[in-house]
Amino acid sequence: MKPKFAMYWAASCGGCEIAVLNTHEKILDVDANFDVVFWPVAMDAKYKDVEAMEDGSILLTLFNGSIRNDENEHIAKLLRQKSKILVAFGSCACEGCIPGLANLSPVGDIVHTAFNTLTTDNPHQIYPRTSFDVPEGELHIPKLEKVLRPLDHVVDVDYYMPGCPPESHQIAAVIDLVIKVVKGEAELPPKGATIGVGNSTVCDECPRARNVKTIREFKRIQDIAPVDPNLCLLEQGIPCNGPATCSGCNARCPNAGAQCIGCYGPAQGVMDYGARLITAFSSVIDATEPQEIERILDGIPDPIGQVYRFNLAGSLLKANRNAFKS
Amino acid sequence: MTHNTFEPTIIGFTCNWCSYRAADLAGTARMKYAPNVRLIRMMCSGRLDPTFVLRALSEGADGVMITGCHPGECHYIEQNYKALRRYLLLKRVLKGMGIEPERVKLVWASAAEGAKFAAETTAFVEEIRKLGPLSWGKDEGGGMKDEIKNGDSSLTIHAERSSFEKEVAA
Amino acid sequence: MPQMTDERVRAGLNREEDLSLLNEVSVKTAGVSHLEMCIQCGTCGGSCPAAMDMDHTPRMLFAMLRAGMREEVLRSNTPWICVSCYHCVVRCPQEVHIADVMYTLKGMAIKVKLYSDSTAPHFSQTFVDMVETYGRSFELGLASRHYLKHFPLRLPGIMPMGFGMLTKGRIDVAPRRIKQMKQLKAILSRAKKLELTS
Amino acid sequence: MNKYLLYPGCSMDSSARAYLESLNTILEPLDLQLDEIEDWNCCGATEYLGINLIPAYSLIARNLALATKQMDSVNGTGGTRTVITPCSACYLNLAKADHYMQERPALGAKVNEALSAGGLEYKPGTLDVRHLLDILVYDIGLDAIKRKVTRPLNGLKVVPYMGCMLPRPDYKHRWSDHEHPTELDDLLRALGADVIDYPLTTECCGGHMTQIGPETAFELIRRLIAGAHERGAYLMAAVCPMCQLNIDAYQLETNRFFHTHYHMPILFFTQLMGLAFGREPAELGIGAELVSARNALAHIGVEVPVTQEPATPRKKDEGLPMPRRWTRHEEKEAVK
Amino acid sequence: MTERVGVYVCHCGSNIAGVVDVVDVANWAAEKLGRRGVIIARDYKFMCSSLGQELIEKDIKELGLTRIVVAACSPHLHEKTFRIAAKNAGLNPYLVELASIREQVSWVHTDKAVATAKAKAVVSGAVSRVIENQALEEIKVPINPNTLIVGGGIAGIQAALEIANAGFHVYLVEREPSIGGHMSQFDKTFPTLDCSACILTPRMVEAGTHPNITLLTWSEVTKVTGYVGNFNVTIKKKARFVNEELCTGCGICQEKCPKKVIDEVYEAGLGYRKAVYTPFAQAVPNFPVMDKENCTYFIKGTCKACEKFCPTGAIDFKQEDQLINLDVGNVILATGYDLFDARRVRNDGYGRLPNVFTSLEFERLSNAAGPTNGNIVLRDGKSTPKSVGIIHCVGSRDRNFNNYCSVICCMQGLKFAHLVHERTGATVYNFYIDMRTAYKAYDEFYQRVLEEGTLFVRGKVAEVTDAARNEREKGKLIIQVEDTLASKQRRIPVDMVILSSGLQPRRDSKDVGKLFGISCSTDGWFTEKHPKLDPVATMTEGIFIAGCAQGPKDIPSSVAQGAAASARVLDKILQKEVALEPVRASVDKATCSGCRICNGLCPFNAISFIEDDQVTEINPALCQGCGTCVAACPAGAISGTGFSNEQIIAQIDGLLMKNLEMV
Repeated sequence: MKPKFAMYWAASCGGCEIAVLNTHEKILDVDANFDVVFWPVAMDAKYKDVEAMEDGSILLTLFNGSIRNDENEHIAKLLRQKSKILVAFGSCACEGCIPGLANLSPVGDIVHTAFNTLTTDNPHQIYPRTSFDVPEGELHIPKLEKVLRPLDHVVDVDYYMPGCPPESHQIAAVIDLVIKVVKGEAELPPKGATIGVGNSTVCDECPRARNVKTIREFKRIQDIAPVDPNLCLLEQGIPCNGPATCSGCNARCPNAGAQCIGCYGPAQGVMDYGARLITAFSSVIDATEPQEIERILDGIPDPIGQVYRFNLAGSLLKANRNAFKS
Repeated sequence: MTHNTFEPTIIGFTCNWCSYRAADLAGTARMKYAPNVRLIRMMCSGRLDPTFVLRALSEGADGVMITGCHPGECHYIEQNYKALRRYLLLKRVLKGMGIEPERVKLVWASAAEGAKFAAETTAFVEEIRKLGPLSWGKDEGGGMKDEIKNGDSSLTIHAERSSFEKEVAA
Repeated sequence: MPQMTDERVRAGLNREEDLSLLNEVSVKTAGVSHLEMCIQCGTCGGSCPAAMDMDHTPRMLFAMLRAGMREEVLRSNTPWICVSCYHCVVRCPQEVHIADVMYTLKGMAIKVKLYSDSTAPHFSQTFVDMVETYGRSFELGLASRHYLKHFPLRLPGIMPMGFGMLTKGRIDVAPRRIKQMKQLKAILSRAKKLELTS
Repeated sequence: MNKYLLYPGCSMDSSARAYLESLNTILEPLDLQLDEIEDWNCCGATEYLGINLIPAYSLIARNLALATKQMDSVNGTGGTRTVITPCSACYLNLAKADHYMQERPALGAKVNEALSAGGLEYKPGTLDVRHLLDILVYDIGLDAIKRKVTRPLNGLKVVPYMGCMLPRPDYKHRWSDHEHPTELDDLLRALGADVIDYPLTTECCGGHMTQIGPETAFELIRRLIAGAHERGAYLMAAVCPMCQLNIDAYQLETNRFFHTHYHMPILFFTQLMGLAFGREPAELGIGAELVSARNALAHIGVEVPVTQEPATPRKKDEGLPMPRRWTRHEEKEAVK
Repeated sequence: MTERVGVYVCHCGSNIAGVVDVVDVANWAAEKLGRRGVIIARDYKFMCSSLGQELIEKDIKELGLTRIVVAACSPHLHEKTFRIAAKNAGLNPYLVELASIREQVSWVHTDKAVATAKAKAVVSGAVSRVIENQALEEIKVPINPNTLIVGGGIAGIQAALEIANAGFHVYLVEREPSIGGHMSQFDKTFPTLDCSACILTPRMVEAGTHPNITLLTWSEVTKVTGYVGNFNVTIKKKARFVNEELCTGCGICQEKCPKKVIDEVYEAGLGYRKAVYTPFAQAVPNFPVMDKENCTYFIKGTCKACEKFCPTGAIDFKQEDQLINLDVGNVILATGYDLFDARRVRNDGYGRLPNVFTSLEFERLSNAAGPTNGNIVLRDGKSTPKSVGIIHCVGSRDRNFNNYCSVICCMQGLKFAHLVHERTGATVYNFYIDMRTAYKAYDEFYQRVLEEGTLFVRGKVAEVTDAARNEREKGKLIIQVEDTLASKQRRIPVDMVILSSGLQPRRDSKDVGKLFGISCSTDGWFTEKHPKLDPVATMTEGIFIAGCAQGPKDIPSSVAQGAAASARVLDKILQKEVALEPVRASVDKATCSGCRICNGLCPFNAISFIEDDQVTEINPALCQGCGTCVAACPAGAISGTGFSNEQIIAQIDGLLMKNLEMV
């Protein structure tokens, strides 16, 4: 009997699912080697089917998306119970990703923004409720939690596979590895490891030339013309997150002329991604007077978005304090 | 002193060459200061990784004091400037996190400035006391995996009243 | 710091054998007095332009303060002779705020009515009365009240001066008042209450 | 236009009217605008402080609180954030209240509590309290003043008399020195006057002692007048109404007390400025002084070129050199 | 492996136990920190005593402890002691942590409950940290036997001679044209009244001719790199415009030079020198220097009188500054003091009143080789004073100037009183705050001066003025003072006033400190390693201090300190190698991305970039262990021994008592 495979989509954009499909013919290997038992985006299955499974009966679960509501949490716990290997798949599951930036606001503000701003036509001021009586009975929608959490804040996670989304060639490599493990040809990495990544940071794979850096001014990339295509972007004053971001993507963005924005998260063993960028950017500032340093720092207009775009929910401080207090 | 008086817990990072010695000097001279700061010795303020500050704040510290040699007097020539730069960017990030940037303070104190160290410590404790606890709020919703520590009540520190306070009360 | 009860402070006559008198003066002085730092070097007594008329040099007065000689200190004419020239203040090697301490001692002496010559306290009080009534000083009123009471014999001597001042338009015959006397009175009355509680 | 807030002080309306009149004549040539603080009250002189602490400081602070209302909100630095006082005693009291309210926040809090009874508040450090002389020398500048001189005071032998409360305690380090400041010397020299080195320039005029301990005061006045007389001065220049009053109005009594016959007029420095700027004595309140300055001023206008003699005449090569004079830079460095 | 931690709480007599409940702390550690690995916690009266150390050694052996926490005083005091104890018991010394509960707890807090609670937190932090400690080995480096001494005053000369006599080479660098320092300006020395030149000159000559001493006068150190045993210094040898090889020191150039200038340095501004000059007759070396700023040739392009008359052709107008590079193992800084500038005390009238003199001016005035040939006269150059006032504590013990006591002024004032009395018969007054004559034979000298009839007035002088109030004061300097023993203000007219000016740090002492990597006190004196037990060493290994650079002192103390510093240097040289703390940063090449963020951060040039591998490398011998690069690495590829991320994070958690098992 083939080992069982599951994939789930919690709070996320769905790009991770596309990335899996984007492995092209490799997807056939999945089908060939696994019995897909639960994958809502690809096949029909009911939660109760999963609930009925034996504990630990699923060999591999790729869980993408973070935990935003009680349904996400329920399924995360359920899949943990039923799976041997649970992989936090993609940046959302690993560290909250873009949805995690919602942690800068109290949940009430988020709902208010969604249902009552200029871009929303809501003349009757209708807000969603968690339960609603209809003739057929009581309907439920999931309840939003105060803050968004990465998967490992809710359940024990075996492996982390970052990326927004994970690169297809990395997914393929991981699938290959698991197949080999199943066949007894390879061994699994130690529990808790980040998989599908390189062992350094983006600069390692970036072809741009690098020198000793002294920054007198930070600028947005669109404000620099022309951008030197062969020189380290940070040296040109563009706050590129590459130095602190885990390698594995083949420096896709710097190769394409854009700065790294950090979707692969911190390098292995790093406790807080944002702290690494704070120290990286401030280390190369060439000034000693507080006023001058402040002036240079003004070139990074949104420090939080800059250093925690993908990692806020997974950072040491996890969220804006007001979000917790709400 | 009433039991509900908030006593801040503060982590202080000190430089082996200046501020840690200033703290030693304050001790040798028996200067009294607020007991809320717990010190960590590093070789230089340049060693200060912002992670340490974030860790302290996330693990229950209400404030963080970073101390180093005066500008131009660093034992390692100029590393305190690096601490200064990190500190300034870190404060911007903290502000975005809804944390009062004043909870993190950079103080220059030379090895000779025991009195300054004591005074700055007491002053900082007062500032943090005014700001109140760095409360993340109880997370009833689903709870975070790491329970936010609320302090061992048996270890709650009752600060001595500062001389300034006495003066005001006088 | 030893606790001082209000009663003892107000009674003002207690002889203390410790530093409580020194501390009391310190606390009542506007800035940070540094009185406890005095090293008895005599810079103040040496600098004072009016030292010859003082019954104690400022230095000696500080020694007496430290000795807790409350009555002798408050009875001393030294604070009243002080002309507030601040020579001693800027020269003092220990940064004692000598002139401000003198103001404090005057205030303390007035409260317990300990002074050998009432001229100066009365002058101060008369001046303050004028200010509290009009919001401005009123030289003619002040001088006439003051001279009649304390220097009636000096009056003939200063008549030519007073006459000169009047004819040259340098003395107002009527007081000038500020507009918001009510406001000033409210402030001063609140301030006086605060003074008592401090 | 240099715009400042003005705290004139009580004397300016009475005994020192000449000071105010002469001040008004120099405003326009120096492009100065002074906005009087509305409804200011007496600063308490040296009297109130000796009676009650909190009321005395509240009395002073009311003026500061009123002044903040007239601050120019656009021009937040310098300019109208600055209160100037022509009287040294007022200057010290205002500066002192600002200083101590900061140094001792407990005092500041109580004073503000008192002020709140009148609906007022003063945040220490908001204003910059300065003396008129300070503004003229450091903001307007001696060069600008020199340019306005049409009748140089050549030949007028004058001693600059600063008094005590102006250069001391000098909370904000505004003056070149506590003991022998040179600002007034420099200014009078800019007017063309023959300025006499006067070591007593910051000695006390006796202050309120003329009222309460005249014998003490007479001695202090005598020292000043005798010192000026011995150095050959025709007159003294004052920067404070109290100094002027004591030396002028009590000179007669002092003479009687010591059986001396000094005749040493004392004018406000603004009166001398007005003269140098070409104004007539009558516009400047000259004549209001009790010790007449007529003879002293007779020297003005008489063309007597004066060559300045070296301060300490020494025969060459015979004596030992004096210590090198400090350069301004060295002096600043040393004090740092 | 689970670590086995031992916690030792010291009473330090009552120093700690008086404020902290040490028994409670030990019990608490044993109970609450058990799950973190604490298997034994003890309290003991004096942990640093041999019995205390044996206690630890015994536990290591018998209980198999793998980590030690000693809760006692500051690590700066006894870290070494307990590391050695651990080593003796076979445990790597770096597996020991000190928790400072004396300097940081018992001495600075008063409430026992509060202090005990804080002590527990500090112990908790240390326990968490020590578990993350790693066994480290000291780094051994060889010591270069050459020594650099900066400053050729009496302290520097003494140190140089001691080391040179022991057979090692010394480079003695002096900023002025000659060695000798302030002592060469003095006439007599207290309390014995030896002639200063008589005792100093032989030492100067010995230093000048010693085969093991290289004199570098008219020179300054401009750059210092390296570390103990291996310093590299750059010295700027300023152009003398005199060829030292050819010059015989005959002095004809000085004689012929037409330009006379006031000598601000050696003659304290009281006498003259030429534009080409040796500062004094016995100068060592005896070559003149040319003062470019005042030399007529350099100003106008003509003159060259010196060149014309020089019999050996030694004048060289084309000479340029020279940079000399030296390798040395140790450095002694003996840079001395500056005299307090008495012009700052305006009320004493110096600079305004001609007959007010400073102490250094008076030294020159009374010196037989000085501008007046030893005649004590007024500024007019001829009148002998009939009365002289000597003012003590000028600029010292005064918060407006220098807070500290300058040590030498009392004795100096007494010496002046004696000299004035002896040579002029004038009436002498001494104005003092306190008489401080505490040293061998010093108070006896005070007695002698009393006997001679010198008048003493206890009071700090308020003012020296020429504004006479009466006939008696006319034409005199009047010293206004409160005679505090008589409680009366006095005005004492005198002819001459001598200001016993204090000593202050060299104007550039902070820069020099920075150059050599040592710190200065707030006053500006170089900071010694320990004020009592290590007064000549500094916090920087291999840099020693001697003489007034460390603080005001008289000649005997300066000489003693010079000798002491040299003994410390010889000790280092004889050890041949030195062990460095193994606090170093290193790069994990596998995880280094070569981003080069860290490359510009190291002031010691320990960080280099390997182009071929595109990774960064750290040279452990150059690394000073500050940890800045560790904190900066965005990839987390740099780690630092002794202060690792793991150690510090663990300590933070421990201090905050995170994860503490509550019962």
